[in-house]
Order: sequence, then structure tokens, then C-alpha cells
Amino acid sequence: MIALSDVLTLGAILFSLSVLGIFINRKNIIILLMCVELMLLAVNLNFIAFSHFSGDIGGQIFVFFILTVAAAEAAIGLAILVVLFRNLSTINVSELDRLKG
Amino acid sequence: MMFEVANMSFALPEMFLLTMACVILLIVAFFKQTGASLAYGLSQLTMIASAVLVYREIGGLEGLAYSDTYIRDALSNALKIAIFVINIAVLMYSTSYLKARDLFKGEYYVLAVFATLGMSVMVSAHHFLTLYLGLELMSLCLYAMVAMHRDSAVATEAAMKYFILGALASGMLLYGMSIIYGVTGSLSISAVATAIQTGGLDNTVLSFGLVFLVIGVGFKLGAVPFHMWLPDVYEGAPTAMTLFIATTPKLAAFAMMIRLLVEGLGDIQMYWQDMLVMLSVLSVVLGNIVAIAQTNLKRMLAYSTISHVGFILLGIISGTDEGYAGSLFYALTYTLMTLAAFGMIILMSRRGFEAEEIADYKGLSQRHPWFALMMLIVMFSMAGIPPLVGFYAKLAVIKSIIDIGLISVAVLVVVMSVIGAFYYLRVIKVMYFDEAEEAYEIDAPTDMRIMVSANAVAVLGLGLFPGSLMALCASVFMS
Amino acid sequence: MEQILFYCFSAVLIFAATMVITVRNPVRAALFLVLAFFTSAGIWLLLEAEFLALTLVLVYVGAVMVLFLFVVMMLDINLSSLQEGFTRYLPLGIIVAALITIEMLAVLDASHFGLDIVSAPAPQPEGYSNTKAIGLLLYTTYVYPFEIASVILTVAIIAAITLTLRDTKSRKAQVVSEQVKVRAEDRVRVVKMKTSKPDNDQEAGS
Amino acid sequence: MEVLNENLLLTLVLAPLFGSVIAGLFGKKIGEKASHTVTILGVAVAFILSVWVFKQVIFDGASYNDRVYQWLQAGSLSIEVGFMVDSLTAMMLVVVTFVSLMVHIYTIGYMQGDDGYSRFFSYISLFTFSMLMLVMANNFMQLFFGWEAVGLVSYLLIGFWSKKPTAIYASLKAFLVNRVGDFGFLLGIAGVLMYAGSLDYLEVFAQSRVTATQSMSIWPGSEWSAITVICILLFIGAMGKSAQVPLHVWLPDSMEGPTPISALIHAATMVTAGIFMVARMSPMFELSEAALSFVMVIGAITALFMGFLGLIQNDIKRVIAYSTLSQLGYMTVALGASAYAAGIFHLMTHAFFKALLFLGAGSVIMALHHEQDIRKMGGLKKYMPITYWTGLIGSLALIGFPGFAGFFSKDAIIEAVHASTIAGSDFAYFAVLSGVFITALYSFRLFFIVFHGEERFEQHDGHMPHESPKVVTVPLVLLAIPSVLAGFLIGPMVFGHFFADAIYVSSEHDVLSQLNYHGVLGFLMHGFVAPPFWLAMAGLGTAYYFYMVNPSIPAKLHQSFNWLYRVMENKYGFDRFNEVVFAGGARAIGRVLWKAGDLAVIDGVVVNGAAKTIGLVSKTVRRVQSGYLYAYAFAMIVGLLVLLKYFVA
Amino acid sequence: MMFDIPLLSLVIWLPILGGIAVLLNGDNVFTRPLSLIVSIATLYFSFGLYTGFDNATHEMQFVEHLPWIATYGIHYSLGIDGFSMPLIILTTFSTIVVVIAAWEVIQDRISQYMAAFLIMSGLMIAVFAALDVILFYVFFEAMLIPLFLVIGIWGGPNRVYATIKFFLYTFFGSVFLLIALLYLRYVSGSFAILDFHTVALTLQEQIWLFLAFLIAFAVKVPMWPVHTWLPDAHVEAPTGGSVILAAITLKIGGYGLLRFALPITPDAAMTLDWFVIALSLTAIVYIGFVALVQADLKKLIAYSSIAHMGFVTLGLFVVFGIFENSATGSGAVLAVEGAMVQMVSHGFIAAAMFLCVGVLYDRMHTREISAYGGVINTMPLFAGFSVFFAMANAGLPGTSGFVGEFMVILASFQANFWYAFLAATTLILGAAYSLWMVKRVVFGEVSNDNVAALEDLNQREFWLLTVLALIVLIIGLWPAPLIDVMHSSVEHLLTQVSQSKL
Repeated sequence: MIALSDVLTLGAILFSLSVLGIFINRKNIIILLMCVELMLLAVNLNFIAFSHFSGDIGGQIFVFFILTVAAAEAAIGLAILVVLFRNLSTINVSELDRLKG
Repeated sequence: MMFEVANMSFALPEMFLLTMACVILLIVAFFKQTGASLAYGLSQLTMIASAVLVYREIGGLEGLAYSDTYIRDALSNALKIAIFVINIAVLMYSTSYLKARDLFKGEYYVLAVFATLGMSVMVSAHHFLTLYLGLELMSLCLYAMVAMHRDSAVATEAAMKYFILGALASGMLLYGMSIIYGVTGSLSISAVATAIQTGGLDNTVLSFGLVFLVIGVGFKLGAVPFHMWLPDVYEGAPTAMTLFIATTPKLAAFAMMIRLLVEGLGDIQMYWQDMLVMLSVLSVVLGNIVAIAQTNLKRMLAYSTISHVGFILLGIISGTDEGYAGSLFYALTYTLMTLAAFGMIILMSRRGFEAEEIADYKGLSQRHPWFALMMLIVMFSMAGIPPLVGFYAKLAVIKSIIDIGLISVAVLVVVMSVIGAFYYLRVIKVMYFDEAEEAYEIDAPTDMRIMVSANAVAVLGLGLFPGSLMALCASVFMS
Repeated sequence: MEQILFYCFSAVLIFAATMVITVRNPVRAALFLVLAFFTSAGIWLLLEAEFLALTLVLVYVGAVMVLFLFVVMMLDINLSSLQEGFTRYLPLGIIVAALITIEMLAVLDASHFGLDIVSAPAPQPEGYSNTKAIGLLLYTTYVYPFEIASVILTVAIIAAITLTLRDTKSRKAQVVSEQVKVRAEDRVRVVKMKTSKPDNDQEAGS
Repeated sequence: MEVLNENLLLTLVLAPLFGSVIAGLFGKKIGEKASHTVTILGVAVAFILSVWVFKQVIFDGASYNDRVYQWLQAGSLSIEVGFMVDSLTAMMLVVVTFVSLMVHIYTIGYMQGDDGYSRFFSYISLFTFSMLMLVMANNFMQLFFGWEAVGLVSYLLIGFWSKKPTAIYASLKAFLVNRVGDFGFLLGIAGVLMYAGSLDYLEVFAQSRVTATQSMSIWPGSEWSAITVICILLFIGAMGKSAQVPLHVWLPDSMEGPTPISALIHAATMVTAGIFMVARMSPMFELSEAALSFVMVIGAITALFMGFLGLIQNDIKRVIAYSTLSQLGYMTVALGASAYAAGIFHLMTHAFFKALLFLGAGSVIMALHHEQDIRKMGGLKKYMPITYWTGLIGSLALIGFPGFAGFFSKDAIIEAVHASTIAGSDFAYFAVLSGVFITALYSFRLFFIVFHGEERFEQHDGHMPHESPKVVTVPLVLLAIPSVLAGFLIGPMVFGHFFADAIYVSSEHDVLSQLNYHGVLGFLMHGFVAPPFWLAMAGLGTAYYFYMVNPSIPAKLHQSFNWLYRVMENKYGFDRFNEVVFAGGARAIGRVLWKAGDLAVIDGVVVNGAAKTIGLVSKTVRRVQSGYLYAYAFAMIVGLLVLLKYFVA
Repeated sequence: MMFDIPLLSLVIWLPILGGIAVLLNGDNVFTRPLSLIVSIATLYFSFGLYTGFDNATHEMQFVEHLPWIATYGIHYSLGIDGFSMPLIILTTFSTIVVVIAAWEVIQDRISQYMAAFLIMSGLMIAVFAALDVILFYVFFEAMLIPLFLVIGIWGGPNRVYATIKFFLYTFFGSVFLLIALLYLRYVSGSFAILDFHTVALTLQEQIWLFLAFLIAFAVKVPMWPVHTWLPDAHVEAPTGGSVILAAITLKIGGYGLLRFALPITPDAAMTLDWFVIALSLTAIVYIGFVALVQADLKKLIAYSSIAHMGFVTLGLFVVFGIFENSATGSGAVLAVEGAMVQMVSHGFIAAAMFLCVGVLYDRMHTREISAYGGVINTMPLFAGFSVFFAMANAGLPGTSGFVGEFMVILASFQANFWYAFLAATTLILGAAYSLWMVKRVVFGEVSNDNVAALEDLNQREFWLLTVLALIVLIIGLWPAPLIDVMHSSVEHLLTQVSQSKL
């Protein structure tokens, strides 16, 4: 039997990995976007697990919406990325430092 | 759980907004030349009409609808009207800005109306799902708006940062929601509240989930340490977009905070209280201190926003209706003042001159005494000097935390507001005490001039007679 | 059996996720992400969320990840400059991530969510369709969110187009209606020129 | 008992004020003549009324003590402006108004042609008013008012020639030194109020026996008799005004002012205010032997040591100024010996002859075109007979030649001191006795050098010095008369009951009653055989020998006792000490407090330091906002971590 | 005492609305007369407060009470007693002085200048009349805005530093007041000052509240060591600014202590009286020395203001010592009334001194003492006034400067000999710095060509100074009318102060 805590642990690890990814990734914005996807994946895992263990389907509905929104988010994120690349000819995170202080 | 036709009209303003958004979208698509102007006119009409729609429903049926995903109450009515009305000014200001810079495109208005719809959904959300969707709807529009000035490197950089961090914060918020869902077994805020009230839940896990919710709220408001996006976005985005981001979304975020923390998790107030104290104190301290070193007015206002957010949180901390009312009052007046401040920046700017450096305001009082006076009013109001409305906002929230005995926090934040007064004074100093370096004319349209004046005068007028607005805020929470 | 599968999937998922954040080549990262999604879908199946598991594969792998790959390839990214090491910050990152994991696991451990506390649900009755259940809810209880989600997708389209679509003048597409409406005088202009009178300018000038 | 007419008293006081205001505000418009007329008229009215009051008080036993108006009321305390007229006041009134009148008249001549002619008249009339307020006060507040007002006028008059740096320096010095005295005086008044609960003289005196039993703790562990503290504090005021060591330093410098005011203020009236005050407070001083001793010792020191300085001065007015100091010392000694009447008597005689001497000196100065150095005088006898003779009378009175006014008063003091038994009386006796010799020596040194011997003055355009005009000589003569005759009032004034209603002497201190007084003639006769007379004669003889017969002796003495001369030329170093320690010290302290305290610590470290620190913090903290996405994410993650760490229950 | 017209509101709003009218009118020939008319009308109406005043009661008079912010129970609540009434008249009077003083001197943006002062005058009157703490605080703070602008716009070369320092300093002080007031409202459930007077508080609460009050008002007074804004502000301010600053603004600090610190937290005041007294005495002595070495005329007068205000705080806080030592208590009355008189008197004298400096500055454009010398030769009238006001500043009897100092010294002796001793040093120090300044500026030979070219007072300046001199003289010779109005209030205050709240 899968224990809820096991799934949640997996979710937590995924969450931490995505957080770590955002922090250590200093070069490529695309990977940052992927990290965000990973994080949403962790959240989804949580929702599905809770939904499964409580027998409430609401969680799954939520995941459904998250998937939808994530797709929309990815579209806009990539659009911004494209615009950014046109302006700067780079997607290097460490070169995005015009605004600071 | 059947579809309830009877309550269709609950979401009438949202429906109207959506319809109008689609209409505007079509108009923009089909009228290449006049589309933008038409879109502007229509979106203003939309805002007015939506406000009227909400206003007409005041005193009418209140409560939950659509399987508890939607709520109409005094708070939602008040905030929606505020959002719509303030957006009228926002649109007016930004139009003047956009026209001068080849950014005058219909898409802006489409996005603005959609963002307004998102805010409206957030304000009326009584379910994690609607809250999240509203938030995303609003955020996505905002991301796009920031990036809209496609040829500007800073704008796109700001958009990128805003987007990544926003997505990160959304992720955290969702994680928190999932935990709360796991504990309470419910996604509806009222059901969550009931579950917590019933008791028997694991407090550790609850507070664990709470942390993530607080981060999500803190990010949207711009509370330290989740504020990092804010200065960059304020500075990088075109002023018109900054204006948009800085005003009404804060009200929506305020609503989100109330819905989540107060209405949903009000019974574990003792947990989030301490967290918010930390966020609020950090915000006030950092916002005020870092603002001192700024030379860019927009960036300075960004840090000032951070400190104002700290004050808004203070009222929530108290956990009393009076405190919430104070917070609401603060949020509304903050919006009003920020509107005026950015309005002034737009008013002063023209093509090729953004008027966003503080030094750009040198000698304003000699060239344009009236607008210098308006800016003076706004700055003093932000600094919290009576008899301007900013003072009463601070008064209300400080009073609420003194009433719960957090006197040391009160002392700390007021001392920080003294420090904060310094950078507002510097703007006034530049306007009044320095000599103008170059002669420039204001070439803003008349409606813009009138609106900015009216805006600043409102800051003064509400300062002299804050009673009715305060009563309104109080009635939202005390009815 | 379920448990073993779960652990296997979990291991692969964690490995894939680790690779996503560590590989330098975004294409490989995207592919590892696809792997992560697939394994997740497996786990979701274990958790009886069949509809979502399939949606994940279809929507994410089929659409979103393709979009990612498309963008990666479309942009002429100088990969070499992006492939410099990140080892300097890795220790700090790992410490922070470890701390967060520890904090999170302290809450999410078996003492709060173990089987003895939250036991597995009874199996679904015969004939239960996860898809149908979701569908039913989606169009009744969650119709309002559903509508909003559609708006979000619309906005995403509008935003993406607004941002990326270059101004129309650069497009080479024909505008048929304009071609039809064209008149002769639009194309040919008869310029009446006087015979050369160089003195005029001088007179005017003098 | 008959009560004096209040309106007349008011007229008496206000008449000079009226003159002063007219001359002061409208002097330019109404002209010089009208100015001096109106002020002289005012003072004359005051003088006539004073005489009338004197007559009423002395012969008809009238008196007056009532309020004019209530100055203020605070709680149960009422502070009023009012008059108290008794024999002491009456006598002072006459002396003040008489001398003042003389000086007013004299001034017409002396100040002729001066730019500030009207102003000068305004000032001296204002002074008269102030002095009258002082002597007629029936309470401490008003006393203090008069006290300070005369100080103000003195300040204005010393600095009258405001272009002269020395004059304005002297005026500032005079005011400040007086203020030091007033400092004590005000504290004394505060003490009076505390222990008596009132500022009204009679109430205070009535309470003073109670006060005498009380003690106060100035610093922990020391109990002082309240009355002693109060009396000493009050006397510090007197020390300032009456120029007692060490607060005497202003008086010699005050000679920078025009000569008429040296006569009026710095010889006859104002400087005696301290003497008057102590006499007025006799019911209190009598209760504190310690205070009396203090008074006596201070007086004795002043009497002796200031006399010495008179010996070496070369400025005609300074010689007389030091003589004034010395004589004030005599009066103070008398007060210390509880011989108030003798002190007051000497005050009166001194007022006449010292005013006479000063005015005489002024006459000489005028004749020599404002030359004040006695080494540039000499042989003036034949040019200025009236001045000469009146000067001689004044000098004889000063040295106490029997028969002249000074003799009676001074001898009475010496006898009284001799009879006194309080601590310090032995020293005081020695001081006053030696003082007699010194007085005679410097007085006649001056006299001989100025009026006799060779003519050393510079001739202006060939004009020889000539006698002063009538307006100058008439006052000289009028003053000479009482300088001779006033002494014969010794019977009633010192040994009689003249001051019985005003001065209280406790029986154990009553030295005057121990003296054998058998009428004026007896006193006079006794004077010829008493040591003071012989000392005076010795002094006179020495002066004659040194400055008429063998003028080389002083020079030789100068050489052999050079160090002593130097000490004396430096006036015992008081001025230098004050200059360095007090004036310089105050400025140094001020500079240190300002630069180190205000500018460096409060402004520099705290205020601007805080601002700078905040600015620095701001600059540092903004670096956290590095612009890098991962830093922003990191901040959020740290925030998450902190929240998780501290707030997850 | 009922009046048909709300006199207090009239006196408050007339100058404010008048100021706005002046502002809207802009710079033209009407600006000055209009301002003058407004200020004179205000003075006229404020006399109504004096004539209609009932000396016999300590109750608030001319009371007005309207709801303002109903949600929080904040009222537009006005009223005056014996403390506020003299200060209000001082304010209305000073406004006229400022308007006249600026008549020819200010040429740049005259309407803004006049408007700022008129508005400020209304705000200050309101501070004295407010009976609701929030109303009080609003006016208390709002006052800073016009003053900030006045110093910043029409000030000297270093005005920016001075004005920001001034603003932040005072703002810093007053935020603690806000906290204290809100805490009191929490305890008492009301925003009315008079309700605060009766609310019970523990000693610890009182001490904290007291310290908050102290910081707020000590900065305003200003007490050592939070005084350093004043010299800078004065030096840079235009003459009118200095006059108002010295005449009124500082008084608000003293008034605040009277109105808040003493009656609301009497036990804390008693516990900490030594502290305030120590600061006051430091102000008197320390600042006296500092004033001595100033090379700038305005700085010197500014420092002297600090020293003089030391008497106000001293007078207010020696009452506890007096209660301890003497049974009669008339000393305490003397002390408090002395403090009040000192405030009023200092208002006139400091105003006059700053006007004198203004007269010189207008002609020579320097405030350095060393630039002057022998002014008496070219400006005899001015010299006369200078000497007079310097003497008044030095506390010469017969001038108003004497009365307050005299009362306070006399009273403080009853608390402790050394208090009086140190306070009395002002006799020497005050005279030293005042007269030394006069000596260097006024007396002596004409020191340079600039001085030789000086012109004496014109009619406007002459009459302005004359009126001030007369007032100084009248108060000095007969302070009873001034003091009589405050007896009842003082006695009431003393009963409040002597009754423990514990």
C-alpha cells in the first residue's frame, strides 16, 4: 500500500528540487521555466494524493485547472522569453541585471 | 450540486466584463486604425458600467453562489467599485502615456479589461480554485502588459523577472493550498473555515500550509522578503504599466489576503499573526531604508510601496474587525496616493523624457506651481503627515495594533516612517527648493491635468474629512 | 506491488527532476522533463487519477514540452556561454534545498500522514469512471472556474500573439481586397513637368 | 501715626521718570534746552517732595507702607508694587534727589555740546527714578527692580560714549559683574520667599525669627542656618552693587563714563544701594552672626586693599574711584559690626563729599580739555579757585579731618568696629585704622599733584585753564556745604533714635550704644586725641613730603618695591584673573560645549550620524537587490525557510 | 458662556481660508493688504476670546463639539482655558508681525509666503484649542508643512539641510506622541483630552507614556539634547519663519507638556521630574555657554531661546519638589504661572530679537556678528531697540523677560537650592551673551563701509518694534492681567498633578 506520507515526501522532494533548480541555474531561463513546471508537478502530486486518500475528487479537478493554467503560463512565459531574446540576444539569467539596487 | 440558474446574476459584473473584453477584442481585431481609440472608450465605458452594476447590487442579495466558489458581500462590492473606479483613472493616465510613445494599441485595453476581470474574480472568490484562477488571470495579463513595450530591454527584463518569480510564488501558493486541502479535505474557503472551527485538525500541518499561503499573498502584495520583483518591475515597466500594476492589483491581493487568512483561516489567527508581524516589520524597515538611496522616482515609489504594504499587513495582524477596516482604508488610500504619484510622473513625462528621475523635478514649483502643489500633497500624504489622507491610514492601522498590545511594533514602524519621510521630503525639496535646470513644458492633455488635480485634491479632501470613507471601510467588516 | 512500482517511479522521477535542473543543454533538460512527466503520470495512475494522468501526458508532453523544444530551437541561443559551471553556488543551493526538504519532511512524515493516520481509501466501486466523475463536477459545481479557465487560455493566446507578433508591415501576405480595389491612378501618376526654366529659382531667390 | 500722601509719593517717584521719558523720546525734537529743563524740573520736584517727606517723617513721625498696585498674584502669594517710607528711606530720598539735582545742574555745563546731551539727561533722570524705586520699595521684588534698573542705567551711562572701546567694555563689565551679585541677590530673595512665604518687607521681618530657627541643606550632610544662607546671598548682591571685593572690579573701569555719572552713580548713590539694602534688612542680618562676620571681613578687605590701589593711580577719576571703593568698605564694615546707623551715616556724608570730589575732578577735566592723567596737571590752584577750595573741603572730609562730615561718620565706624566682638572684628579694626592713613595719603597725593606744584598740563591754543562756568561751580559749592556740615547730624542719626523705626539691632550686637557719646563737641574733641586723627595727619604729612617737598621719594620707592608696585598696578590680578578664568573660561567652555557637545556629539554622531548610518545601511541593503533572478528567488526561499523554521507549530 | 458665532472656529479657519484666498489671488498688489486684513481680523476676533473669558473657572470655554470621524469616535472638539487663551492671542498677534515684517522684504512668491503664514497661524491656534487628541495631532503635524516650505523656499543658503533636519527631528518626536495617544485611547476608550486626564494608569504605563510625551514635546520646546535643529532652522529661516518658530512653535512644546504630560501622567512626572529638571538646567547653563560663543546673530538668539525655554520646563517640573518641601503650595502656582509667563514673554522678545536681526540682514545680507560694529552711529533708533530687547532677553526687571524667570527661580528655590542656583546663572550668562552681542554689533566705531551706509529703521519697522517693545514693557511692569486668566487653570492643574493616579 502506498502511504500518503510517501507521496507527500516525493512531492516535497520535487518541490525542493525545483526550488534548488531556480537558485542554482544562473544561465538559462528556459530551465527556470522548466523548474516552475516541476514545482507545479509537485503541487499536482500533492493534490492527487490528497484527493485519492480523502476520496474527494475536488483535488483532481484542481489539478486539471492547474494543468490548464500551466499551459497558458508556459505560453506567456515563452512569449516573454522570445521578446527578451529579441531585445538582448541572450537568455542568460546573469545578464538580466539592468534593473537593480 | 446542481447548476443554479437563480443565482446567475450574482456574477453579472464579471460577465459584463468578459463580454466587453470580447467585444473590445473584436473591435481591435477589425478596426486597425481606430481600434485603439475605440478600445479605450469602450474600456472606460466598461469600467463605469461595471461599477454601476456593482453599485446597484449593494444592499441586494449577498452570500455564496456557484457551489460556494463565488461570494458577494460588502467587501467584494466595495473593492470592486474601488477597482473599477480607480481603473478609470488608470486608463486615462496610461492612455496619455501610451499615445505619446507608439504604444497606443488596442491590445493594452483588452488586457486591462481582462486583468480587471481577474481582479474582480479574485475579489469575489470564495474557493481556492476561483482564487487561483482569478489570480492567474490577472497575473498573466500583467506579465504581458509589462512586456508590451517590446523594444525596451528593461521592460522585457522586468517582465521576465516578474513572470518567473510570479510563477514561483504561484507554485508556493498552490502548494499551500494543497496542504490545506489535505488537512481540511476541502477547497472551499467557507468549508475550510468550518473544518478548522470544528477542530481536531493537525495544527502543525495547518501552519505548514499556512506558510505557503502567506508567501503567496506576501508576494502579490510585495512584502519583504517576497518583494524582490517589485522595484525592478516598477522601474522597468513603462510608467503606464507600472501605474496599472501598482494600484488595483494591490486591492485584489488585499482581498485575497482577507479571503484566505481571515475568512478561511481566521481561527488559526495566532499562527499567521506572527508571520505577518515579521513580514510587515521587515517590509516597513526595508522599504523605508532602501528607498532613501534611490534616485529613480519610480523605484523609490516601489520601495515606498513595500513599506506601505507593511502597514497594510499591520491592520490584518490585529485580527480585529477594526484592524481589517483600517487595513482596507490603508489599501484604498494607498491606491489613491500611488495613482496620483504615478499620474504626476506621466503628466510630467513626454516622448523621450520619462520624468522618472527625482532630479527631473527640479524647480517644478516655479514652473508649474499648481502641479508642484499637487505632488507635494501626495508626497506628504504618503509620508503620513496630517491633514492628508495617508495619515489617517497609518492612524487606523497603528491604532489597531496598539489595541492588541503590539506597542513595540507600533513604535518601530512609526520610527521607520520618520525615516521614510526623508525621501518624500527629498522630492518636495527638489521641487520647491532647487532651481530648475531646464525649461520644459507639460504637454499632457486637459483631461489628464484635471484628473491628476482631482486625484491629489481628493487626497487632501479625504484628509480633511476622512470620516465617511472610514465609516465605509468599517461597515464592510462590522456589518 | 503498488509500493514497488511507486518507489520505482519515484526514483526515476527524482532522477529526471535532478537532471532537469542540472543538465546544461536545454533540449536535454526538456527531454528529462518529459521523462519526469511520464513517471508522474505513472504515479497518478497508481493513485487512481487516470484522467489526469492521461491529460498530463497529452497536454504536457504533447503540447507544452513541444512548445518548449520549439522555442529552444527557434532561438539562436549561444549554448556554450550557457554551459558554464554553477558549482560555485551549488553547495549553498544544496544546503538550502536540504534544509527546506528537512523542514518539509518533518511535517509531511508518517507521524502526520502515515498509513496508520490516513489509511488508503476503499477501492472504487465497479463501473466507476474517473473521467466521468471529473466531467460531472467540471460542468456543474466547477462551471464558474471552468469559464474562467477558458478566459485564461484566451488571454494566453492574446498575450502571446501581442508579444511575439511583429508588426504587420513586415509580413509578405497578400491583401486581396486591396489588390482588387486598386485603381489605375493609384499606380500610375502622370507628372506634369514644365520645360526646364532654371531661371525661376533664381528669380524667386532674388 | 500720620500716613503720607500716596499721590505725593507717586509724584516724587514719577517726576524724574516723566522727565526722562520726555527727554529720551522727544529729546531730538524739543531740543537740548527743553530736555535739561524738563529733567531738572522733574528731579527738582522730587527733591522738594523728598525734603517734604523727610520733614514729615522725621518731625511729624509720619510714615507710609502700602501697595500701589498688585504686580501679580500666584496662589496665596501676592507680589505688589508699593512704597515704604520711614526714616531710612526719607534720608536716602533726600540724599539721592539732592545729589541728583546737583549733578543734573552740573551736567548742563559738563555735557555741553555733546551729541547725546538729551539722552544723557534722560538717563540720569531715569537713574533717579530707579534709585527712588529702590529706596522706596516695600518688598523684595520692587527692590530687585530698582536694583537692576540702576544697574541698567549705569550700564547705559558707562557706555555712554559708545564709540570708545574702553567705555563699552567697561559698561559690559560693570553690568556683568553686577549680575554676578544679582545672581546671589535673587537667590537670597528666593530664599526669603521660601522661608517667609512673602516678599513684603514687614512680613518677612516678622517671620525672620522663625526663619532663624530653620535650617537648610545646601549639600547633603551639611545643615546651614537658613537665615545665614539668605543673608549671605543677599549680601552677595550688595557686594556686586556696592563693589566689595571680589566684585569690585567694575567700579574703577566705570570711570570711562562721563564724570557726572561717576559722581552720581558710582560714588554717591547707586553703589551705596548695597549698604542701604543691608541696613534695610537689618532685622534679618541681626539674626545671623555668621553673615555679619562675613559682611565685616569683606568690608574690611575692601576698605584696606582698595585704598592701597588708590596710591598708585594716575588717572584723576580712578584715584577717587578707589577711594570710593575703600569708603564703601568702611560702610560695609560698619554694617558687619551692626553699626548700621554709622554705616548709613557714612553713606550720607560720603555721598556729599564724594560727589563733590568727582564733580571737582570733572571740573578739572573740563578745564584741561578732557585730560585725566594727573601727571599732566599741577598748579591749578590759581586758575580754578572754586574748584580748588571745594576740592580741599572734599578731601578733608574724605580723610576725616575733625569737623568735616567724613570725620564724624568714619570715626563712628572705627569706634563701632573697635567695640564689636564678632569674629573678624579685630582684623576689621586693623583694616579701618590703617585705611585712615592710606586715605589721607592718596587723597592729598592727588590734591597736591593736581592743584599744586609745577604746571605740567599741555596748553591748548595758548589758552590757560580757567574756572568752570556757574552751572558747574554752583553745585560744587552747594555740595561743599553738607560736606562740612552733615557731620553734625551724628547725634540723632547715629546715636539717637533716628533710625529706630527702620533699623533693628539686637542688643548683643548693639555696639553703638556701647560707645560713649556725649554730644557732637565731645565727639569732636575726642577725635583729636584718637588714633585715626593722627593717622590721617600722618598720611597728609607723608603726602605733603612725598609730593610737595621731595618728589623723588615716590620714584625711589617705586624702584625698591617694584614687585609691590607691579602687584598693585595689576590691581592684585583681579582683572587678569577674571579676564582669563571667567571671561576666557566661559568662552572656552562655550566653545567646547558647542563644538564638542552640539556639533560633534549631538549633531555629528547622533543626528547626522544616524542619518549617515541609515544612508549607509540603505546603500548596503540595496545591493541585495542585485538584479539577478536567482538572488531574488533565493530571498524568497530564505523567507520560506525562515517562516517554516519559526512559525510552523 | 454661549456665543452665537463659534468664535474658536472662526479664529482657526479665518486665517486658513484667508491664506488659501491669498494663495489663489496670486502675486499682485492685493496680496499684502489682503493678508494684513485677514491677520488683523483674526486678532480682532481672538480678542473676543479674552474679553469673553471667564477667569473664575478652569473648565474649558468656548467649547465646540462636532462629530468628525464617527467610526473612531473622533470629534471636532475645541475649547480653551487659561493656558491656551494667552497663547492663541500670542499667535494671532505674531501673525500680524510676520505679515508686516514681510511687507517689503519678501518679493519672491509673496502670496505663497503670506498664505503659508496665515495657514500656519490657523493651524497653531487650532493646536492650542483642540480638545480631541487626534484633532490636536493633526494640527500639530500639519503645522510642519508650511513651516517646512517657508524655511526651504525663502531660507538661506543651507536651507535644505536645516529644513529637512527640522522636519525630521520634530516628526521623529511627534510619532511617539501618536503612539502614546493611541495607547491612551485604548485605555480610556475615548479620544478626548479631558477624558485622558481622569483615566487611571499604572506607574509603568505612566512612565512610558510620559517618556513618549517628553520626546515629542522636548523636541518642540526644544530641550537639551534634542535642540540642535533649532539653531539651524533659525539661521536659515526667513525673518518671519524665525519669528513664528520662536514665538509660537516652541510654545507648543511647553503647552503640550502642560496639557498632556503633567495631568495625564502625574505620577510618572513626579518620578521623573529630576530628569526633566536636569535637562532644563542643562539647557539653561550649557546652552548659555554655547550661546556665548556664537558668531552668527540668529544662532545666538536661537540658542538663547533654548536657554529661555529651559525655564518653562523647569517651572513645570519643579512643582513636585515644591509639594514635597512646602505646605502652602503657592510656590507651585508660582512655578507653573512663571512657566506660562515665560512662554508668552519669550514669544514677544524672541520675535522682536529676530525682527531686529531681520532689519540688519535686510540691509547687509549677513548675520555674522563680526560683519557689524558701531551700528549705533548710523542706526541710533535701531540701536535703542536692540539694547532694549537684549536687556529684555537678559531678563531685566520691568520687561516681560524678567517676570517668568523671576517666578521660576523663586519657585525652584523651594524645590531645591541648587535648581535655583543653576537657573539663576542665566542672570549672568543671559546678560553676557545678549549684551556681548549688542556690544559687538551696536556699539563701537563704525567698523566698515557697509555699516556706514546703513539706514535707520523705516516707519514700518519702527512701529513694529515699538509695539513689541510696549508689550514687553507692559507685561514686565504689570503682569497681573496676563496671570489672572490662568489662575483657575493652574490651580486645577496642580490638583490634578498632586493627586496620584495609582
